[in-house]
Amino acid sequence: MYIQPEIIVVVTAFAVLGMEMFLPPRQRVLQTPVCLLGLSIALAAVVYLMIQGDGNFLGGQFLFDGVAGWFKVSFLLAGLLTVLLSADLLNGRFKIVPGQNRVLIHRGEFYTVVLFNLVGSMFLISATNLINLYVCLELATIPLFALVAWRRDDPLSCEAGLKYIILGATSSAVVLFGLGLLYGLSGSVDLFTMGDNLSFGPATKLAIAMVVVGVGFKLTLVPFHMWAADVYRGAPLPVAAYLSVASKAAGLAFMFQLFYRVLGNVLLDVSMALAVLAAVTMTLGNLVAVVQANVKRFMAFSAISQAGYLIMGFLDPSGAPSMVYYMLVYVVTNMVVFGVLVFYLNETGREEIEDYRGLSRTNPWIALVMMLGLFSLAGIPPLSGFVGKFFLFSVASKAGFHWLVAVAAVNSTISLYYYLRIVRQMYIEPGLGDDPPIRASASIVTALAVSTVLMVVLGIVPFFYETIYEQTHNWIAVAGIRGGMAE
Amino acid sequence: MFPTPTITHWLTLSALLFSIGLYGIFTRRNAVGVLLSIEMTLNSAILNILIFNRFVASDDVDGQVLVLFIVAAAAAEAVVALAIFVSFYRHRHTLDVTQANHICDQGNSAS
Amino acid sequence: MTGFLFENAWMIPALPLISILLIGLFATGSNARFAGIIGSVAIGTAFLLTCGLGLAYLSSAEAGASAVTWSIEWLRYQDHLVVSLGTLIDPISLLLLFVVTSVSLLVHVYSIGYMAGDEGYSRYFVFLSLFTFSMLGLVLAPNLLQMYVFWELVGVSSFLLIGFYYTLPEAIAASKKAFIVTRFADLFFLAGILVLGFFVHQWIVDAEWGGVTAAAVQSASAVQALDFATINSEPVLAHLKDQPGVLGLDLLTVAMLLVFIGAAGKSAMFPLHVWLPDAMAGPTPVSALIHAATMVVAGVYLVARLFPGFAASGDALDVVAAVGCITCLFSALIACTQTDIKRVLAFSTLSQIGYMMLALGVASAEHPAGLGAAMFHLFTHAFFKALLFLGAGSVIHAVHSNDVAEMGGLRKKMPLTHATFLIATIAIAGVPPLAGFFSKDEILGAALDGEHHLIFGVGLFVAALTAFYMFRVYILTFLGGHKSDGAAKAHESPPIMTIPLVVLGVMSVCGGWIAVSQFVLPGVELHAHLLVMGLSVAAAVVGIGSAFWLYGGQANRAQTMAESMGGIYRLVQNKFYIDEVYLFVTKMIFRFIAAPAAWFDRHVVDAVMNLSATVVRWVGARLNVLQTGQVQTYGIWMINGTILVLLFLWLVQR
Amino acid sequence: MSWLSLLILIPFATALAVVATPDSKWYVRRWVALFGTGVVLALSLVMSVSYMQAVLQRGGDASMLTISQMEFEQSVPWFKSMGIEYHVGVDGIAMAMIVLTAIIIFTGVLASWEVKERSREFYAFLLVLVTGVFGVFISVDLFLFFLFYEVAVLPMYLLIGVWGTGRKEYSAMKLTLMLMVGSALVLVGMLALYHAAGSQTFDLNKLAMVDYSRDLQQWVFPCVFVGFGVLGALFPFHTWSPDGHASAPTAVSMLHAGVLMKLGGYGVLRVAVYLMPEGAKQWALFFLVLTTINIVYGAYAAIRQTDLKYFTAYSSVSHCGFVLFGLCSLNLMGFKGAVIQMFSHGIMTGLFFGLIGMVYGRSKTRDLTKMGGLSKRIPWLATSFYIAGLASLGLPGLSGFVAESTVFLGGFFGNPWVDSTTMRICTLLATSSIVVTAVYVLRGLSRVFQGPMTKSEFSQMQDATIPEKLCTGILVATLAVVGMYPPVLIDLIEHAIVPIANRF
Repeated sequence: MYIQPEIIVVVTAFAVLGMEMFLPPRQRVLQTPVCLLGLSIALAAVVYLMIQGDGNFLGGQFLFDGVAGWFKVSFLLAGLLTVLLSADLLNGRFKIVPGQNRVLIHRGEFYTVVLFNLVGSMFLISATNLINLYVCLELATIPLFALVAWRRDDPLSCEAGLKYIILGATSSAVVLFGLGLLYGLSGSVDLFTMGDNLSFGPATKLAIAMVVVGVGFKLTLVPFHMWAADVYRGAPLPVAAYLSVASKAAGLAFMFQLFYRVLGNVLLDVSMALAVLAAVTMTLGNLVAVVQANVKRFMAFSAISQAGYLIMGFLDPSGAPSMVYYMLVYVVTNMVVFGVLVFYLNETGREEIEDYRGLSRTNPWIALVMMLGLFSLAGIPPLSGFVGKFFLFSVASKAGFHWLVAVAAVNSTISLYYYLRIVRQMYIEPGLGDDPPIRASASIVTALAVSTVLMVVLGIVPFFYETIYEQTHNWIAVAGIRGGMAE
Repeated sequence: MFPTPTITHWLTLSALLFSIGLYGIFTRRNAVGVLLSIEMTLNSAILNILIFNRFVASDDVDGQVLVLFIVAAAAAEAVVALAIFVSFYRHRHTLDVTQANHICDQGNSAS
Repeated sequence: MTGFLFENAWMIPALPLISILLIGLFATGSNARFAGIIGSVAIGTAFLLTCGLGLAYLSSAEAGASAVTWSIEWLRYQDHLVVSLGTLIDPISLLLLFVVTSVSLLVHVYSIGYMAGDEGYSRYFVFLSLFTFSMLGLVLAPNLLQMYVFWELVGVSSFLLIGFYYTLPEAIAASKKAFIVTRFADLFFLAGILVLGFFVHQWIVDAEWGGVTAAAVQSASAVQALDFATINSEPVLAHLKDQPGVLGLDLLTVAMLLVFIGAAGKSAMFPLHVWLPDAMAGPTPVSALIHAATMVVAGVYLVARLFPGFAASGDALDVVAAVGCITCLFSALIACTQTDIKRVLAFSTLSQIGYMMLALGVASAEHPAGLGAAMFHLFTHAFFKALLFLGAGSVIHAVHSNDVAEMGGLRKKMPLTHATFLIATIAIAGVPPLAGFFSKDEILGAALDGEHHLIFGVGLFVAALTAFYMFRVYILTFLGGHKSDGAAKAHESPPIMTIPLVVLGVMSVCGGWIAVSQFVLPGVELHAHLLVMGLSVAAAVVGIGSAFWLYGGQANRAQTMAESMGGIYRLVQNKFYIDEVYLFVTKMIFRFIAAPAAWFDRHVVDAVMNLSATVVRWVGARLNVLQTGQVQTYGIWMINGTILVLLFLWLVQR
Repeated sequence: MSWLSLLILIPFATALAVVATPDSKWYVRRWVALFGTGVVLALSLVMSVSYMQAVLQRGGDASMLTISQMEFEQSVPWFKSMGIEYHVGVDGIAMAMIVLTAIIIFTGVLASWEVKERSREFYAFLLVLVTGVFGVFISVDLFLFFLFYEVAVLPMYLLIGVWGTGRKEYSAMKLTLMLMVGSALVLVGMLALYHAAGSQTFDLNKLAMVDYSRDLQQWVFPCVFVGFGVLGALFPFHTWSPDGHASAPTAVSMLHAGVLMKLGGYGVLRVAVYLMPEGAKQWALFFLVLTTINIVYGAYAAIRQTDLKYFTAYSSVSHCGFVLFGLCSLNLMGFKGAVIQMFSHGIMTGLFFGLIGMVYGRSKTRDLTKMGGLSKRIPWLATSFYIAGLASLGLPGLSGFVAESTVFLGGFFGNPWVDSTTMRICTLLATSSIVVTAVYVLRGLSRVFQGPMTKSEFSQMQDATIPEKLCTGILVATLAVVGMYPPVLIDLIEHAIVPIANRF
C-alpha cells in the first residue's frame, strides 16, 4: 500500500472540516496546526515510502516511484508553506488599510479545499490510466477556482475567479477532446499501453496540440498564459503563491504523465515545438515582467518565464531529473519570494514594486532573504536556482538546442534586470521615512526560514539532485527507448 | 435509405459540436451562456470518447466509465462556476464577461 | 677583460641609484641640505670608478676590445630572446661613461650652489641622480632592449627635470612636449626593436636548425637576438639585407631607419627638434647636463652602437648624413636670430649634434673615420657646451633673466664666468688649439675624404655661422654697457658654482688634445688636411669677425640688417614656424580623432547598448497591451496557440 | 583539505564576522576586514613561494606539456551524475592572479578605511565579491569556475548601487546586465563543450584532452571569447566600464578594474584559448582586429575625458585590450605578455582608482579642469599618481613595460594562422598607443597636480593618512618590484604558460 500520504492528507482535510463544523469559533484556531501536522506527517510518509522504494497499489492503478515521490514532496511543501503564509490572513492578523479588502474567511473550508487540491495533484502523478489522470487533473484544478474567488466581498477576487474558471473549463474541455483522441488512437486507457500504441500521425499531432492547451494552461506556457497575470492580481496573495507553485507542479506532473508515458514514442518529434514554446514562453514572460509595477503581476510573469525554463527539460529524455529538481527548487524559491510579499502586504498593505524602497534598512534580514530568493529565481550561484537552471540548460544543450540555451541564458539576464529592480528598491533607494522595523509573525518567519534554508541547501548539497537522478532512471528509460535514443 | 453512420460521421458530428461550443465561448457575452458553450465542448469530447469506445475499443467499457467521471467532474465545475458567477453578479450587477476587465491595469506599467 | 672593476661595472650606475634611495629616505624635510652632498659624493665615486675602469682598460685590454663584463637575466621573452641587464665595456661606452660621470659630477656640484634655497632641493637631486643612473645604464647597455629601457628612463628624468618648476605653465608644457615628442620617436625605436627582434631571432632559429650557429656567432644557446653583438655580426646583417622590407627598401634599412627615428627624437634632429628649445624651461644645470652634454647625444651613441648595421645598409647612413646636415644648418640659422641666451645655446646644441650625425653619415664601413670624428666631437662638445650652459646659468643666476637684451657688460662683474664662457665660445667656434677645432676639423676631414663635397661645404658654412652666433651671444652678454638693472646689480657666483666652470674650461681647452678617434677606432689612420684646417680656421675667423662687426660697434647695424632681410629674418626668428605646424597637427588629432572617438563611444557604442535595453522595455510594454483583461480574447489566444502548435508540428520536422 | 580552499573560506568567514559585529562599532569592521584580507595576502604569498618550490621539485622537462599542471589539487565529487566536482588547484597563472587579488583587496580595505555608511553591508559584500574572485582563480572544474564567476559579478551591483556616486543605479544595472549577457554566452559555449566531450566531466584539464570538431570550435570559441571579453572590456562591449567605474566607490573600482576585469582575460585564456585551439586559430584575426581597436580607440577616447574616473576607465579599456591582444597572438610571448599585463594592469589601475578616491575625498571634485597645483599640498599622493601614470604609459622599470613589450613582441612574432603583415600592422598600431597614452596621462596628471593652484580650498588639503600611505605604498612597491626585476613574476607564470602555448 503506497497511498498513505494521500490518505493522511484526506483525513486531515476532513478533520479540519470537522473542526469547522463542531468546534466553537475560538478553538478553530487549532485548524492551522492540525493542518500543518497532517501535511508534515504526509511529507514524512512520502519520504518513508521513497526510502522503501517503488511500488504500486490497486493492481497497478496507483504507481509510486521516485518521481512520484519527489512530486509529492513538492506538492506537500507547497501546501505546508501556503498554509503558513495564509495563517495570518485567516487569523485576522494584518494591517487594515482603508479601501482594501484583504480578509480571508472560512478558515476550515479554505484549508479543506487546499488539501483536496493537494490530494488531486498527488494522485495525478501516481495515476496510470486516463480515467484517473483526468479526474485528478480536475481535482487539482477545480478547487483552485474556488480559492481564487475566495474573497467573495472583493470584486477583483470574483473577477479573477470568473476569468479563471472560464478559461480553465475551456482548456479542460479542449484537453479532454485531445485525450479522447489519444484514447481513440490507442484504444486503451492505460497510459503505458497508450504509449506503446501511439505513432506520430496527423491525428496524434492534433491530439498533442490539444493536450498542450491543458498542459500550457496549468504551466502558464505562452500563449496559454493570459489568465495568469489577472488571476494572480485578483486572487488572495497566499492563493497566488499556491497557484504559482502547486498548480504549476501539477501541470508538470500532468505533462510528465503525458509526454513520458503516453507520448514517449514521439517525444523527440515534438521537441522542436517544445523548444519554440519554451523560448517564446520565457521571452514573453520576461519582457512583459520588465514593465510591471505591481508585485503580483510581476510575479505572475516571472512565473510564466520560469515555466519556459522548466519545459526545456523535455527536449532530451535525460531531462527528467533536471525538471523534477528544478520543480522542487522552484517551489521553495518562489515561496521565499511570495513569503516576503505576503509579509509585506499583510503588514503594510503595499504591493507595488516601488513600495519596497528602503526595506533593507528597516528589515535587513527580510530584505536579504528576499534578495536571495530573487537571485535564486534569476539563477545566480550558489543558490539552488542557478544549479537547477544550469541542469536544465545542460539538457537543452545536450539535445543540440544551443540556440535555445542562448535564448534562455539571455532571458536569465533580462530576468535579472527586473529582479534587480526590487533589490534596487530595497537596498539602494532611500526609505519611505523613518519607518520602524516591521515585525514578522511566527508563521511567516517559519515559512521564510524553512524555504530559505531549503533554497540554499538544495543548491549546495548534492544529495537531492543525485537522489532524484537515481530515482528517475525508469522514466528516462521509458522515454529513451521509445524515443529511439537507445542507440 | 440512409447508410449506417460510420465513425467518420460520428467524429464529424463531435467536431462540429466542439466548434460550435468554442464559437459560443468566444462570442457569448453572458457568462452563463459561456458556461453552456463550455458544457457543449465538454459534451463533444464525451461524445468523442464514446465513439471511440464503440468503434475502436468496443471490447471494454473504459471509455464509458471515463465519460461517467467526466460528467461528474463537469457538474462540479459547473457548480463552482455558478457560485463564482453569483458572487460576481453581486458586485457588478451584470454577468457580461466583457465587463470583467477591472483587473487589467494597463496604465500601471512601470517605467 | 677581467678584473674587479670590469666585473663590477654595474656599480657605476648603481651608485646614483643608491643616492636616490638615500636622498629619498633621509634627505627630506629639514635634512634636505644633505641631498646635494649625497648626490655629489655618489656620482663622484662613480666618476672615480669610471676613471679606474678606463685606466684598467687601457692597461689590460687590447685596443678596441669589447666585452660584456657582467650580466643578469632580466626579462625572459623566449629562447634566444632573453634580455639581460649587463655592462658592455668598449671604447665608446667608456668614452661616454667618462663624459657622463664627469659632467654629471660637475653639474651636481654646481647645482649645490645654483639650487640652494629652492624648496624642491632634494627632489631636484633625486631627479638628477635618477637621470645619471639612467644615462649610465644606457651607456653600458649590451643589448638593444636595455638601451631602450634606459632610453625611456632618461626620457622620463628629462621630463621630470624640465617640469621641475611645476607651477610654471610653460615648464609643464615644455616637459610634456619633450616627453611626448621623444616618446613619439621612441615608438619607431620600439618598432625597430620589434623588427630586429623578430628577424634576428628567426635567423638564429634557422641557423640553429641548420647547425651553423656555432660557426656564425659564439655558442648557440647564449645567442640572444637583441644583443648588439648579434645584431652587428656579419651573417646577421647579410641575412637582414637579403630580406625584403617595405616600400622597396631592404629590411636592414627599414630597421635601421626605424631605430634612427628614435635616435633622432632623443637627439632632437630635424624635424623632431621642437622639444629641445622649449626644454630650456628647466633649471639651467639640467640643460647643461641633459640637454647639452649627455642625453641628447644618446641618439649619436645609438647610431654609433649600431654603426655596422647602418654601414651595411648604406641608404640608412645617407639618411643620417642628410638629417644631420639639415639639422646643423637649419639650427645654426635659427640660433643667429634668438635673443634668449639658453635658446641660442639650445639651437647651437642642435646644430652641433647635427654635426655629429653628419659625421656618422659620412662614415662608411671602408672609411669609418667619421665615426671616430663624431665620438670625438661628442666628447669635446660635452665639455664646452656644458660649460656654456653652466656659464649661462651663472649669468642668469646673477641677472635673473634669460634675455640677452637685458644683459651686457658683465665682463667686469663676473670675471671668472666671463673667462670660462669666452674659452667655451672660442672652443665651439673652432679656433685652434681649443677642443672644438680638432673635432670639427676631423669631421670636415672625414666629409672630404668620403667625397661628400656638398656636406663638406655645409659643414664649413655652419662652422662660420657657429662662430658668428656664439660671439654674438658673447658680445651681447659680456661686452658693452648694462642694458638692465639686473645686469647692473649682477655679481660673481659663489665658488661652488665657479669651480666646475673652471674645470670645464680646462677640459674645453685640452679636450681636443686627446686622441679620442684613435681610442675609438684603433688602427684607422687619420690624414691631417692642411686645407681643411685652413678653411675651418678661416670660417671661424669670418664668423667671429662678422659678429664683432655687427654687434661689437653700433648696435643698430644688426637691426638694419635684420630689417633689410624682412620676411626671411622673421621666418628664421620664428624657427621656420615648425612649432606652429606641430600645434596644428596636434589640434587636428584632438579634434578629428580623439573627440570623435569619445563621441562615438558615448553616442554610438553606448547608445546601442542602451538601445537594447530600451527595445526590451518597449517590446515589453507592447506585449503588455495584449493583457486586455478580456477573458474571451485570452481564450482565443489559447485556441490560436493550439492551432499554431498544430501547424508547427505539421510543418516543421526535426 | 587543500590550502586553496582557505582562500575562499577566509574571505567568506570574514564577511560573516563583519556581519556579526555590533551595530554601533563601525570601526571594528574595518579592522576585522583588514585582518581577514591580511591573512589572505600572507597566505597567498606563502603559497606562491611554495608553488615555486613545488614546480622546482616536480622537475622534469615541462617544455613538451600540453596540459596545465596544477598544484595544491583537491577534488571532491559534487554532482556526480553530471561529473561536477569541487576541484581546486592552481598553476602559475592562477597563482599570480591570486596574489594580485590578495594585494588589491588588502589595499582596497585600506582605501575604504573611512567608509562609515552601512559599513556592515559594504565590507560583507566586498568580501563576498572577493570570495568569488578567489573561487574563479582556484577552480579547475568549469562548473565551479562559472559559479564563482557569477558570484564575483553580482555583489558589484549593490556595491555600486548603494555606495556609488552619480548615476549609480544606471551604471550598476548596465554593468551587471552586460556582464551577465557575457556569462550567458559563456554558458552556452561551456555546455556545448561539455556535451561534446561526452557529458562526463567539467574538469578543465580533462576537457582539454578532447579533440573538439572544427565546426564546434568555430562557433563556441567566439561565444566564449566574447562572453569573457565583455568583462575584459572587449570593444564594443566595453561601455559598462566607464560608467561603472565612474560610479563605483573607491575600493570597488579598485577591485573591479584591478581584479574583476582580469577574470575576463583569465577566462579567455583558460577556457577559450586553452580548450579550443582550432577555434582560436580561425578567429584570431577577427579578434586581433577588434582588440587593436580596443587599444587604440580606448586611448584616444581617454584623451577627451575630463572626469578622472572616466579617464582611468578608458585607459583601462585600452590596457585591457593588451591582455586580449596578447591572447590573440597565439604564441608563448603573447600569452605571457597577456598574463603579465593582467597582473601589472591590476596593480596599476588599482593604484589609480585608489588614488582617485583619495584625491576626490579631498578635492570634492573629479573634474580635471577644476583641479590644479595639488602636488604642493599632497606630494605623496601626487608622486604615487605619477608613478601609476608612468606605469600606465609603459615606462621601463615599472611593470607596465614588461607586460607591454612582451605583448608587442608576441604580436609581432605572430603565428602561422594569421597573415603576418596584418599581424604586424595591428601590432604596430597597438604599439602606437604608447604615444597616445603618454599624451593623455601627462595631460591629465599635469592638469591635476601641476600649475598654479586653482582653488583656495585646495590649500587646506592634508596629505595621505597612514592607511592611505600603506595602501599606495604597497601598490607602488609591487609595480616597481615587478618592473625592476621581472623574473619574480615571469618565473611564476612561465611554467603554466608553456603548456597552453604548446597547444598551438
